[in-house]
Amino acid sequence: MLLIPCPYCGPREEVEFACGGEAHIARPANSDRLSDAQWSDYLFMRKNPKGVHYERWNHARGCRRWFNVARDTVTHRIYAVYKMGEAPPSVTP
Amino acid sequence: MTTQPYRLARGGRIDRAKRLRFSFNDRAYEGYRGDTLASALLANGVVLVGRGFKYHRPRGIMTAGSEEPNAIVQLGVGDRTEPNIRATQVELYDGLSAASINCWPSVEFDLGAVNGMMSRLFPAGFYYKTFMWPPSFWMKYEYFIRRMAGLGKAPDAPDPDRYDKTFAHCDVLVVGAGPAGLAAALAAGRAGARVILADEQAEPGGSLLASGETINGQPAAEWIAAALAELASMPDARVLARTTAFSYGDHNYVQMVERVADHLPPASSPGPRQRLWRVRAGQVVLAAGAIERPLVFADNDRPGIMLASAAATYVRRYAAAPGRRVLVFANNDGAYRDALALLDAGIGISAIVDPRPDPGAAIVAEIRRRGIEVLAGHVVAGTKGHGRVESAQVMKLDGDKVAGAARSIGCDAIAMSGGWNPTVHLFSQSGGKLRFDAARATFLPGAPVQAIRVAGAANGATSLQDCLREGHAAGAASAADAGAAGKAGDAPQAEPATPDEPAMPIWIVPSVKPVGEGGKHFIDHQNDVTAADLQLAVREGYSSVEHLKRYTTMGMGTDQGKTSNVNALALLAVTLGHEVGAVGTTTFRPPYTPVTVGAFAGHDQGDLLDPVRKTPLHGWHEIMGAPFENVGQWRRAWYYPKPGEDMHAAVGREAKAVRTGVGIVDASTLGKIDIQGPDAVELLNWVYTNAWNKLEIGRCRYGLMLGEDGMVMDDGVTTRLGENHYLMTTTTGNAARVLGWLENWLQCEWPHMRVYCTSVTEQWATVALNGPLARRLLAELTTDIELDPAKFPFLSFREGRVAAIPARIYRISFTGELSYEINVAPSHAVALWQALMAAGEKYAIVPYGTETMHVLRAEKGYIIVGQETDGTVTPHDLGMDWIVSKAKKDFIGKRSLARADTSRPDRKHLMGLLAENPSEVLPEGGQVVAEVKDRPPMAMIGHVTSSYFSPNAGRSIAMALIKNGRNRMGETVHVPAGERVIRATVTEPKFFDPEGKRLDG
Amino acid sequence: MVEAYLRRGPLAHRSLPSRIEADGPRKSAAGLWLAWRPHRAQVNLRGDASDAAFIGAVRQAIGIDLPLKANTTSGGGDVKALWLGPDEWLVVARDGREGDLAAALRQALAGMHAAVTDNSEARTVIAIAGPRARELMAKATPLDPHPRVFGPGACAQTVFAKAAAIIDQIDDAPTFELYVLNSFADYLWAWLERAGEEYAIAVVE
Amino acid sequence: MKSRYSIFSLARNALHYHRDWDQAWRSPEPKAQYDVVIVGAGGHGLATAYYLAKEHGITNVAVLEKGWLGGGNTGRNTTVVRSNYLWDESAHLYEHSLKLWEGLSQDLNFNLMFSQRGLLALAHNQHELRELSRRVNAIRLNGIDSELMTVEQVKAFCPILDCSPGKRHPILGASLQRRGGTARHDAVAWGFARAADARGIDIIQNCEVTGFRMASGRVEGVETSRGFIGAGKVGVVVAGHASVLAGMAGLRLPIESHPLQALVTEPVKPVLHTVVMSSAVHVYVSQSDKGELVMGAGIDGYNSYAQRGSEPVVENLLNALIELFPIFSRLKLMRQWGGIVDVCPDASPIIGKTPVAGLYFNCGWGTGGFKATPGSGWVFAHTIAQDRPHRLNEAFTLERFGHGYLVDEHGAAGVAH
Repeated sequence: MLLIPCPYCGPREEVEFACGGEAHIARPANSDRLSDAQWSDYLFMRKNPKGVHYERWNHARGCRRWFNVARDTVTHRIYAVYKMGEAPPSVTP
Repeated sequence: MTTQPYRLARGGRIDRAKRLRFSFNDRAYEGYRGDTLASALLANGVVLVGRGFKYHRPRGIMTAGSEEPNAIVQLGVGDRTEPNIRATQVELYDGLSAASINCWPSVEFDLGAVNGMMSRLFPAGFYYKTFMWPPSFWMKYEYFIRRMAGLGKAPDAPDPDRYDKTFAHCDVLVVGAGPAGLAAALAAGRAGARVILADEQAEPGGSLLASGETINGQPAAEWIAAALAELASMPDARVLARTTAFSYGDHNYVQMVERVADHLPPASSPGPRQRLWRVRAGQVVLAAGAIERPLVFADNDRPGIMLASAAATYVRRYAAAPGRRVLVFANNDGAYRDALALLDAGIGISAIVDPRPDPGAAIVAEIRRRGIEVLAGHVVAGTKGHGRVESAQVMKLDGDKVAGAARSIGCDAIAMSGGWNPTVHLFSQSGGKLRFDAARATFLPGAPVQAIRVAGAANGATSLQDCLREGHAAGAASAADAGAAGKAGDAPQAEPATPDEPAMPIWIVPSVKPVGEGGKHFIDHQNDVTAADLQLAVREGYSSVEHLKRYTTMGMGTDQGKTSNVNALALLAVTLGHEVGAVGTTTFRPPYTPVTVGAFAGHDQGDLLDPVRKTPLHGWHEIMGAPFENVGQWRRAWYYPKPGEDMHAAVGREAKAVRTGVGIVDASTLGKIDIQGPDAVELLNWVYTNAWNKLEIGRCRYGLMLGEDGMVMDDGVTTRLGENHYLMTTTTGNAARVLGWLENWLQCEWPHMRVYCTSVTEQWATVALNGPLARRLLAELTTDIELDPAKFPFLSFREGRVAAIPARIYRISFTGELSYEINVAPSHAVALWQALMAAGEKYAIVPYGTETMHVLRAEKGYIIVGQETDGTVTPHDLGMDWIVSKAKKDFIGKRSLARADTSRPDRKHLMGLLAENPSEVLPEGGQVVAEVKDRPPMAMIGHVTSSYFSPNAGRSIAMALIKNGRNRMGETVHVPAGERVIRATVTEPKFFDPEGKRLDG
Repeated sequence: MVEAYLRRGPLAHRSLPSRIEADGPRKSAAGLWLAWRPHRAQVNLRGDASDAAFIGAVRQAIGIDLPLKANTTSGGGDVKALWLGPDEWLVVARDGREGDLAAALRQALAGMHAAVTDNSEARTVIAIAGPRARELMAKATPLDPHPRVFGPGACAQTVFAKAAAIIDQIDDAPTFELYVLNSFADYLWAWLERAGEEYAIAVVE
Repeated sequence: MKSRYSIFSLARNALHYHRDWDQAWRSPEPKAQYDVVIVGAGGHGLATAYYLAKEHGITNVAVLEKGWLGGGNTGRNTTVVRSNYLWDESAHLYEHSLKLWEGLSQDLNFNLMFSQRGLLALAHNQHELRELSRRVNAIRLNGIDSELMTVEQVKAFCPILDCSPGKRHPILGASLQRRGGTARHDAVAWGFARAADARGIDIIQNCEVTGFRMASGRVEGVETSRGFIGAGKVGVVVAGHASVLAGMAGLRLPIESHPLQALVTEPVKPVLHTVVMSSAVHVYVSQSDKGELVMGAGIDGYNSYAQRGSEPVVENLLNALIELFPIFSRLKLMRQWGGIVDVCPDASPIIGKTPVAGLYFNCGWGTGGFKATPGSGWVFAHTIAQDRPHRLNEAFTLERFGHGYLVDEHGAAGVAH
């Protein structure tokens, strides 16, 4: 089980959280001018990296805040957590 | 009652004053407190305890610990029976009963042994090569194969015992309470760290429990006692015996199982039988010791053949003699010390066979001095014996062959040692890689990737002094890393020992005939995998470690190959001509030893498996004898049968009453979200398909919520309570999901919006009055609310008192009738309900449940999200374009509605279906076909989403999603139901009061 | 009038008063004390913690400073505030105070972007105390109840058995108060009795 | 030509102490150029190669494997085979696969221990009952066997299931596919490997693909840890790594990789004679021929390539097991592991062409890949050989995520995606 350092509450067990998948996917403005393919890129296409993954987590059973995590998808090591709106830190495994 | 012929006159940690009666294979025996089942059996001279898995050869006790591959028994009887228990780990208690498994009719005479005679037909993987003809016969072959396999039996009744689960947190978790573990725990504890020390055995001490050595000048046993006393005096040190750390997960999350009551007679203790410990450890010290390696020689599986350290353990710790004339076969000095232990206990040593040409350590000389013959440069090339080893064929070792004449040496036990394998399982699970150490001829932990240190024998240490030193250092360093500032004190001191001479790796001991053609060289004793099987697998190309393991099933038994894996890896390397270690290792998968399923469930079983959510009116529904329906975690009253009524009758009565008089329903489970802030309306405009700017204070509006994929996700009514204040309702099942959805967008996408959302689902109990008489009833109980439709119109809300209870009343309707949804404090819900029932008596008020609610809404063609929709349905499909704003530039899901497929005009549309025979109710989930064929396949054009008999329409009604449905209006379609086909007509999905005239009563 | 009606909390059907009477003599021998505190004023408050005006207005309205440190409480006399999130608090007081507390807050915060929501009826309070209280807590929640980590003045929202709870340690007896949603209360009470059985439970006032 | 396996060859070889068995497959050095290179020697990849040779006469084929063949999800799954899918597109694809299963041991001359002991899918509430009947009706009308069962029939069919009404999640009914069952997962990889090898296909293990060589929008071969290997066409079928390989080709996929955990108990004598799944309490379980209960549940919630999941998933799985089978409480968990499943938004696979000419992807099988092994290989071989999808897989394109014609099989997946 992961131990996830909530930027507000500190380290808490994974069972308190919900994973929201890839982070930093901005909802396109003027979606009406996008092609079906461009729209599906936002809707469905994901980086799904083997290595450092910038992802969103929600402290659902705790403070209910969403935040970002930089986590290695191979080792599950968590390199950084940072609040919504903050820029992703560059991490080197 | 036999005596204990092999019990030594003195010594051991058993309590001879506590005699315990037990039975094995229906024969009565006696042992002592402190015995394991294995030691008690040995003391009673019982060496034949089981049969091999495949060839059903006689098997005895091979080890004294959790690595035991052979002595697997069925423990206990009835609902408390347990299959596949290792006799070496079962603590004896009075009345214990156990039996051999995998043999019939008896362990002495086992018909399965016929397999042994035909063994040449059953090489590794034989079943992949046959049982294919005739094609249809596999299931028949399989039936017999399944019966042959399977070891023990499952209980045939539910488990009467309780299990417990707990989380635990510590700075330093020490796994293993041998010398290294105790030293580590002491060091960490003294430094002030929160320590948990866990050991799988009945008492801490590990190898020291069978050791004659001294520490800090004290005999080992006394030092253990002192160490435990000191740990007990620490406020934050916890020592757990009978506790196996079995899995090592991410971020130092270690699972352990404590056998709380397994050492006691069944049902003799009130507490749980086992406890699952889920430990989040800052640092871990792995001091799990090492497991001795068997030697792979011909017929190395006869009862009486055991590990040398096990023989010494039985003698020293349990005062049980493994035999009277023991032959020792070993490639290292340690086994000589074990031999000495046997000699000191008065047990005869018939010889020591050592493949090393010239073992010269002091211990060897001492053995010789005691008059024991040491056959250097020799090996055991085979064994003989029936039900127990009777002699060993000893031959001279000449390179990788044996030479000269075989000398038969009589013995009733063989103590073997091929060296040691550090117990690195948890280290490997933690992600650490293993490295092969040629000097020690074994795998050692490499660089750790988590906060773990390995100490003592688990780290390859051989001397007691090294174990103590490494343990102390690891404990001290772990405490420091965990932030404990105190002093760790000095490392315990053992008396200095002269270092051992190197062992001589010998991975397969030659015999006269080539491997596989004479006796059997067993590697995995439990799965009956031999050296010949491994060589065959390699010949056939299954030469990667995992292929080898899977093809031969090597290491896949209940012992998970603790005694066999390294021998197999080495033999694989040798066979391929590689360096040992070059072929890698198989992965060590959790659990370290098997763990009872019940322990994982803990208290979360039966009625506590999942929370049952109850409304404030639950008790009232129960009293009325209403059956309940599971809706998510909620229990909702389904219908209220009168005496003699079935569901159909009750629902018919309830549904009629609502449309002719007044009905009352508990709608408290609806999700309710309080939304406040200047941008609340903007939020609503984004998450709903319709526009919200013009909603006046005090008015309500229905909304449809889409996923970003354009598919309907939820629906509900939202009310404007104040300038910047709204109350959103959601479907029962989606309450949490919708709040999460709003927060997701607010926090991640639109942080600029000034909106706060708070769940108030349980702040309000909801009681809905429905029916033409609803107003008259309500009027009797409220004085401060004008109920005149002109003053209190449909889709509006008022605050006031009902039966003197503060209430919010919403004029929204899920039935199409005049309806008031009365919201009050849950603690007042029963009072309100009873007041309404009392006052409603003269109007023949009828309580109704979810089934009637569904019928009534279906009569009106109202959808239920999750029933009419399934994640593939758009508002257009539902015929609800009217609620999709064309004006709004964007909202969640808008763009997806414009995709090529989503905007097709001929998608599946929600339609009504009327069966030709009005009394025939279409099956819900029935598939709709345009043209019937005499047999499948038939092209399906949709399915029935809802279907009921409508008491108010006086006929059956149904809703269905039908391909291009709106262009099939009036068409006849067919719904195959089992053997019959029901004809039905496509209509509008409205079956009662289509003009909606009844809303105002 | 409302008071004329009997108010029923979610555990009313368990007739705990008679349990309390029966368990009385065994209390000292019991390892765990469970208590039900049915009704309590609970006002959910949202606002900008970094806005001094907001903090000041709240102080003026309810007489205490909101806890700004995560997972801590403030106050504790008649009124107490529990940190629920960086912009969310639960203001609690004895049953009946919800009306005036909410009103005072709304008035003080008028014109500010803040939200005051009376949620007093949504949750009920179960108290766990006694020598084995921490062991029971450890069974139910992944939080570390050790005094070095959690103590009086600490609060947290977390998983509790298979439900959720707001935990407030009110003294170092220790006594833990659990705020649980009414609909889960019956399940949680049953769970606590089952999991705590091995320590011997006494139901107390 | 290899010697055939049979009881006679077994007896014959026994006389010579099994010294003369030939290799199940060769370990050849890679050639410089192949007509087709298949990336990934799991069941799907090996099946693709086998059917390329058998159905399309294309034998100048290499199957490249990073590790050991069958070492991915093929060797890590819970071996369930069934075709009870809701939508026509999936039903036809999985049923085609099931039909291939039914003759596969003989076709490959390798006993896959394909055991059609039936698959029971339980319903625990009114909603699930409705969905179950919808599914069963659809499956039957597609000409596939499926039955709706009352709780009494369930009890009779699987007596050790606790069907008592008072339970937290009472069993209200079930669907049964009698032709469903299990197969020996390793044998599937080995059988296809041996049969493909016999038809001249090179299986190259320990050969990791590190990139694609492309020119003017067409694939020319693959860079590997053993050098460049030229190929006219490249078929990628690497469950658990599809996104990684797609990235090398400059493609994006609608896939996220999650852990899927599985476990077995200690072996016991036969007690469970069918496969049982329940999506409400999240478990599917069968008993292997060795006697172990083999089970799995839903995926973990986060992306991972670690072949390892979180412990609570297993706890919940075992809670569910006891809820269904109270007599299993005293059995013991013996071994647990994880696989990496590539999950598509609609829980259906992607099998077809890519924007790169000559490059084909077969991926996104989520938790359901094993049962599809022969069918997947069969249609993928056709797609590669003909350079266009077969009717059976034309709906499973990458483009569907653009126009929105998804095949939403979340229900059929049986476990939470």
